Amino acid sequence: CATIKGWFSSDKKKALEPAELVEIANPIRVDAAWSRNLGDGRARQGLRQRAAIDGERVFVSNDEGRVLALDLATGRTLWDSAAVEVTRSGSRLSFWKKGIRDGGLSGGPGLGNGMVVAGGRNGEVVALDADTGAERWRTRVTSEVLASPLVTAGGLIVVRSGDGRVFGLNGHDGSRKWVFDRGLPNLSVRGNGAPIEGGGLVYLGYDDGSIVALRALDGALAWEQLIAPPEGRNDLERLADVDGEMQLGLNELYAVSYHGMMMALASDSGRPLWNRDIGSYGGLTLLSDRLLVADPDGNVWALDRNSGAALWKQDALARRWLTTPAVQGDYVVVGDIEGYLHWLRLSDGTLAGRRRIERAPILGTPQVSASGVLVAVTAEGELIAFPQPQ
Amino acid sequence: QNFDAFQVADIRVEGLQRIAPGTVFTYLPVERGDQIDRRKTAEAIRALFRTGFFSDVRLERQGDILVVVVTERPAINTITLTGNKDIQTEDLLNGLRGIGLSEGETFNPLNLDRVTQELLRQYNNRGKYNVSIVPTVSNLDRNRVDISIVIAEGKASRIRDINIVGNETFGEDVLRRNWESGTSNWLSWYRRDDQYSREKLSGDLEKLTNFYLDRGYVDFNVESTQVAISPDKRDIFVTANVAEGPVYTVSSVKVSGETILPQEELERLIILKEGDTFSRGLVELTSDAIIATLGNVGYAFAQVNPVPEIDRDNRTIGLNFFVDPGPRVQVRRIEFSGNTTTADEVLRREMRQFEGSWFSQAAIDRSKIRLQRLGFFDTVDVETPPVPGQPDMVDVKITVKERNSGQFTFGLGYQQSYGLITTLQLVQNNFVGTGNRFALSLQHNSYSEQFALSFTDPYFTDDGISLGFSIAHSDFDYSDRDANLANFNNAVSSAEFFSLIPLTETDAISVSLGIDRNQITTDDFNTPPMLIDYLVDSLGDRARYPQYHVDNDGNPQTDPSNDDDDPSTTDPLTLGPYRKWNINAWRLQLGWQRDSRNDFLMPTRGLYHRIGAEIVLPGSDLEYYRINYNFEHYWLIRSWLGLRTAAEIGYGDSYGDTRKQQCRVYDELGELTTEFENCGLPFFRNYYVGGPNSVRGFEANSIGPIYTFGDSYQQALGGSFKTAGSFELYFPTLFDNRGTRLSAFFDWGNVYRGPDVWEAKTLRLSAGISLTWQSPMGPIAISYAAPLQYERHDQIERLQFTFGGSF
Amino acid sequence: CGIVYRQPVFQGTLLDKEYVDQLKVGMTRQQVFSLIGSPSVADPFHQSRWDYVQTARRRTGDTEIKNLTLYFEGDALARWEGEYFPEADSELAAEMRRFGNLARDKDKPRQPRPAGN
Amino acid sequence: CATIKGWFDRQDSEPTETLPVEAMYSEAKSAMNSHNYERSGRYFQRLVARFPYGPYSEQSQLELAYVLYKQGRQEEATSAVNRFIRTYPTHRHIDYAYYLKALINFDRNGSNILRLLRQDMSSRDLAGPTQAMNDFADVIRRYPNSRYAPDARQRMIFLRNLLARHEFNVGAYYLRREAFVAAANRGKYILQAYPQSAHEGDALALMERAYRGLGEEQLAADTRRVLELNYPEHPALNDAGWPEKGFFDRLDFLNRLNPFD
Repeated sequence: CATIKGWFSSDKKKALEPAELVEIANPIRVDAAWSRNLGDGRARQGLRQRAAIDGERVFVSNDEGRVLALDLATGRTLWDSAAVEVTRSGSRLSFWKKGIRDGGLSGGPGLGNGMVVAGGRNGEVVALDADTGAERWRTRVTSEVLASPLVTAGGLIVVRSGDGRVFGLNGHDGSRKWVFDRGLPNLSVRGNGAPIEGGGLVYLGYDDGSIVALRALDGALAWEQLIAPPEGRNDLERLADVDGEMQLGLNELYAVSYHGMMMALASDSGRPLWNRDIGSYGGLTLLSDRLLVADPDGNVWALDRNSGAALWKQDALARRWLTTPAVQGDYVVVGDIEGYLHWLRLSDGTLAGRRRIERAPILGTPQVSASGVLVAVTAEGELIAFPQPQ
Repeated sequence: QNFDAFQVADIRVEGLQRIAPGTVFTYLPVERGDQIDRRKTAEAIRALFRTGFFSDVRLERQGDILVVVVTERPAINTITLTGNKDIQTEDLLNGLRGIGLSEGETFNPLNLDRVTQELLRQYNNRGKYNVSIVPTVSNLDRNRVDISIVIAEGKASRIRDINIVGNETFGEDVLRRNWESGTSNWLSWYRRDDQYSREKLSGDLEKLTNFYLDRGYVDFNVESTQVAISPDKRDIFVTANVAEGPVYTVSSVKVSGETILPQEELERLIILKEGDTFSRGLVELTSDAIIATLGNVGYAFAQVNPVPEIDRDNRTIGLNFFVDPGPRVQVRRIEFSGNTTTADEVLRREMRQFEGSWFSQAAIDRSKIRLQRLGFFDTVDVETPPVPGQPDMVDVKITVKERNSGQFTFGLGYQQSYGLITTLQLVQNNFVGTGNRFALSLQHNSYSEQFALSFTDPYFTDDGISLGFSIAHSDFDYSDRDANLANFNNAVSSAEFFSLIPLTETDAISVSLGIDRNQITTDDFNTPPMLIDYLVDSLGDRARYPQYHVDNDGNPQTDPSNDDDDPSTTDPLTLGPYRKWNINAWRLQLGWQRDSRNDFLMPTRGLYHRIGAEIVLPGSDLEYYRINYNFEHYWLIRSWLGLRTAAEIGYGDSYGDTRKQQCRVYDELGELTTEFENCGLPFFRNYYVGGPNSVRGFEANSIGPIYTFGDSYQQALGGSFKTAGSFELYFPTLFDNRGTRLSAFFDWGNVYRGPDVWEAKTLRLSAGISLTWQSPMGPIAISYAAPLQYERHDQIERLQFTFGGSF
Repeated sequence: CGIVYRQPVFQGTLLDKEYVDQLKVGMTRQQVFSLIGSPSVADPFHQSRWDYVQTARRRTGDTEIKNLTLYFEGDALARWEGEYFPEADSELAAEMRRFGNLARDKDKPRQPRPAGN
Repeated sequence: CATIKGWFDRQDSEPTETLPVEAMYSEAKSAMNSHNYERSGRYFQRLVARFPYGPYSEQSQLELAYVLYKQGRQEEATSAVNRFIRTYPTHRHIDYAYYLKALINFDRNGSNILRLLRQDMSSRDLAGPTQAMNDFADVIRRYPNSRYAPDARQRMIFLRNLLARHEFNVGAYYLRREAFVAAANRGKYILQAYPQSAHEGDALALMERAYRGLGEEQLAADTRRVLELNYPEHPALNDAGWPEKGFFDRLDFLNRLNPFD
């Protein structure tokens, strides 16, 4: 009689539903300062859209291929300039096919040296002046740019393209300085890790579960370390992407792979320091004494930075597909698949407050400005800012 | 196990349950009296394992007796599959049987692992990536096992986004127009195009490469593709990075190698000229054309290799078609298979290629079309394998899949206009496999009884002259309201010989000679006066028939006024309203037709013209003629969209004495005008239009001049000039079986008293959709049409269907 | 009468003058085969004789027959006699084109050429 | 909810699941003898599955193949008999198994209406007869003195004649169409592929007519001499019209239609 029970969502189905939200004792008051709409967002392309904050300015991209600079306090548009064009076409005859959109901007823009660098879905890389939005230069790489480009202190622009290549571009005119190429498995998790920089090296997480360190000067391979060896019988079981944000400490590098392995490595040689069997499709957040991560089952972990030992674990948000945690004041903030933002106390991980932005998933990591204002973007393109809760 | 060599005196087998000792001995490579050593024992063990019956085999020595100790593998009692929704249980069981796992077979645990891989592969092909398959084996007594496989199919991962990077000149929608993989849309539940499969994607990328190569991008290359899946394994994202490269134009074109035919004859076949943009599709078409031309004169293995000379600087490409004809080949034998009902000669007489003759690709292609046009087969496949040991000989092997090429409908049919039809109908185009057409039909409906018997031998002579005869009798009582026809009764009996004489492969002339006898009964009160006047004018008057029924004094009923209740007196009879005319006619039909349609039931390409004259010979009671012209043209606009245009024009008039006769003239609305005119086409041979097989959306035969009697009851008179036709868009590939066809149509047509009164605005127009299905019981057609241009008094009938075929 | 369609009937192979002229006495059967192909009629009761028979029946008129007979002693060609239809590939190609060719079925691979020629 | 499941398939209460092996076998056997092949097939099938070894199961697998053959289910019958041969190669009735395998192919498309109307089966699909020919040859080769060998030889003779008649019919057709090379080669094929068949005379006559048609008087004369030597009374020798059939003979398929004469 499995059939009859099957009609009313058998328990097997309930196992996949996000956990119900439980009442919070005395929730902290959290209300939004302002919110903006950025077009119909990136849900269809499965991209983790997020804002970039520099001081009192927030830089975002909308679905028309334009980059906008907004004032952090009020959300007013400082400037708005076109980066890439988007062709929306669907032949009239084949009415049953939705219009096909070609082009447009992908992940969040990269900031640095007074420049805003945006990556496009047709491989475009566009540099705009951070103050005026005027275009400085534009170039093209061999495949779509999913992760936000890195603007290094030395003026180098590092762009990770979708076909596994990494381009080192000259900051002034976008000319190509070096290219690093590496193979990809034939099935990987959507999205690429954004490159980060430290001590003359550029670190990148790859889809086959390894970390690559390149010399910023000439793109030569400094070292390479496998975090989680992909094993399993078919492509699905062998997914081991390192797609989330990596964090750089004094001379250690922290990274996490989808395949259930988190590792701290020596940033100069890649020698593994410690590892934990916690995986994540998102990334890590580093604080002075702890690391924060959200695993695919929806548990939020706080781990001791030096040993990886678990300080606390919050599992009330199980199966809600959480974003990478962000830190606002002494709270940890995560977004989930039903459009809720959750505030947890940094000290013990207990639920402090929650607000729902809209009925659309939050994929991109919420960004927190120096002044403590948190900016989050939903997959349907709703941008919202929350000042520091008291 | 490890003993040194010894002479085997006897062999004993231990541990057998199901398997007989004899079986072990047949497979055991050791006999009594053999010398056995280490190598032989290993070989023996391997041999016994290969049988698949045993899970363990050991050889031991007792004195000089070789003891074979085996443990049998259990037999499978039942296999149960649960949780499979997407793939039917039978298909899964067939798959398992394919790898040696079915009830009654011996169970080998190794197979179990192969089973999970096999099922996983089947599900991955359908895009179901996160399926879980758990086989469990439970042991039973008597060394048997039950296998139950629990499947949790999970949700199929759908393609959410496809991104082509690097396409500067063409938009993504143009590039992805006829891809098989697509992003989910409202039709995906049916077309499953959003289900990811690696084969489909590689096929689509090949289409992309062909698209660019056909437009001159010689250097086009798909550099890399990435497939990514969302963390919850539900959505798939595909990215293809391409480099278009420059457009190349053709710099020079020539043919070289052993061309057999004169050089310029082959060069005329080259489609690309200097200066054109390069197109691989056209190069391939040119190669095919040259190969076909050589293949038509014996070179079955001709090969054409287009050697490109690429000049990258000024982006031009020279094409040199190198011809290598191979040997001149002759056909040794032609063999048919699959014809379980159809006789060999019925297939062989359609062949244009003969045994013992030089090979001709055109003759074989023509034969394939002719076999398809018989209408006896669903598919006709032609193979020309080389004869082993004879490099210059091939056989022609033709495999056909027969379809029931006739109808045997017994019982009830229903045609809207004819009401309930009780029918005994046996139509066999391939009667008992002899290729002859035999048709017998007894039909009764609300206003007609019909009997018809016809027999045709399409190959009365070897060259294809067909001969046939038909006899028929039908009795139409048009007084019935449904028929919408003028109210009179017509009993027709006819006999006819007909023949079709081919002039070329597609043209033929048809000749037929027959006699028919019409017996028309009119009712003075109901039959439209113009019909009665016509008969009277052209054939002379007829007396009215006495009416017989008994009155109260036992005598035949007299006029109530003079019925005197006295049985001894005979009272004068009253005359009923009915009068009867007999018309005999010798009918000669001559026709010319050209038919190049490529299929009998569902043509997709080809032309059909037929012009025919039907002349009633002088000396018959009424002398008249009718000339008809039918036209049909099929062509494929797209692989999935076909167009059929058809038209029919008919005109008839009388001649000789009948024409000299003067008949009264009535106007459109049936009012008598005073003048006289020659009597045109007899009304019972008038053309009618309207109904399911003519202009859809109108009741049968209801279009054209009418005669309204009293308040509402109107009768269609038909006309002597008919113009009708239709434009039909159909979708050949929408249904996978060939017998079903959905089409959107636009019908037009009307009948007139003569060509002089023809006007476009009085043509009836209608548009709608129709579904035809070749059921085993005969063709079924359902159509829904909305009339666009019609008169107020027209009888509209939007939904129409025919069942059991019209006879 | 002439107008009724009579299907063209051809028999035998088509011989090229260029190769037939290269026949030399003493050639082995294999050499003759590689020059002008296999004979259309090899009578089982006359092992020593190969007949390259050719017939052609067009729409009108009766069947034209031509026969080139080769005689062998053992395996060596002794003599040959008879005539054969002169080369008429262009006319034949034109005639055959009237039958019309079907487009090549895309997914059926083209005919592999057997070994040996 | 066990009851609901029970409604759909009365699997457990069915006798085939509970009877002992002897009762199952006798039930199946009696059903077979009373020509209720469907029921006996079901019993044999369950017997083989429930009691996979022992004397009954061997015999049942063979009977199952026979019952399936009688039901006209050719593929299943062939796979059942093949499984029997593979599992019990030394069974004492193994010769019957090979014989049954040949019988199945012999009647492959025999049971339809054509047989009733006595149409010439030699001009229909010959895949069944060709395969049956090889299977019967197998029976004779493996078990020359088996009980079934004589019948196998008879059927092979019938099949050889059937295949030869097919060749002859095609040859006669090509003769009528004046495709003389085709007719001659079909005749030669009969002599080479089906020696001593009933149509050897016809083959020679066919070749003689074909050579005459080709104007090869010498070949025609030699072939005629061979025909006279071997088949002096062959109709072709004196009837010039052979093998042509008169006008009314061409309609003979009509009189062959009435199955009663």
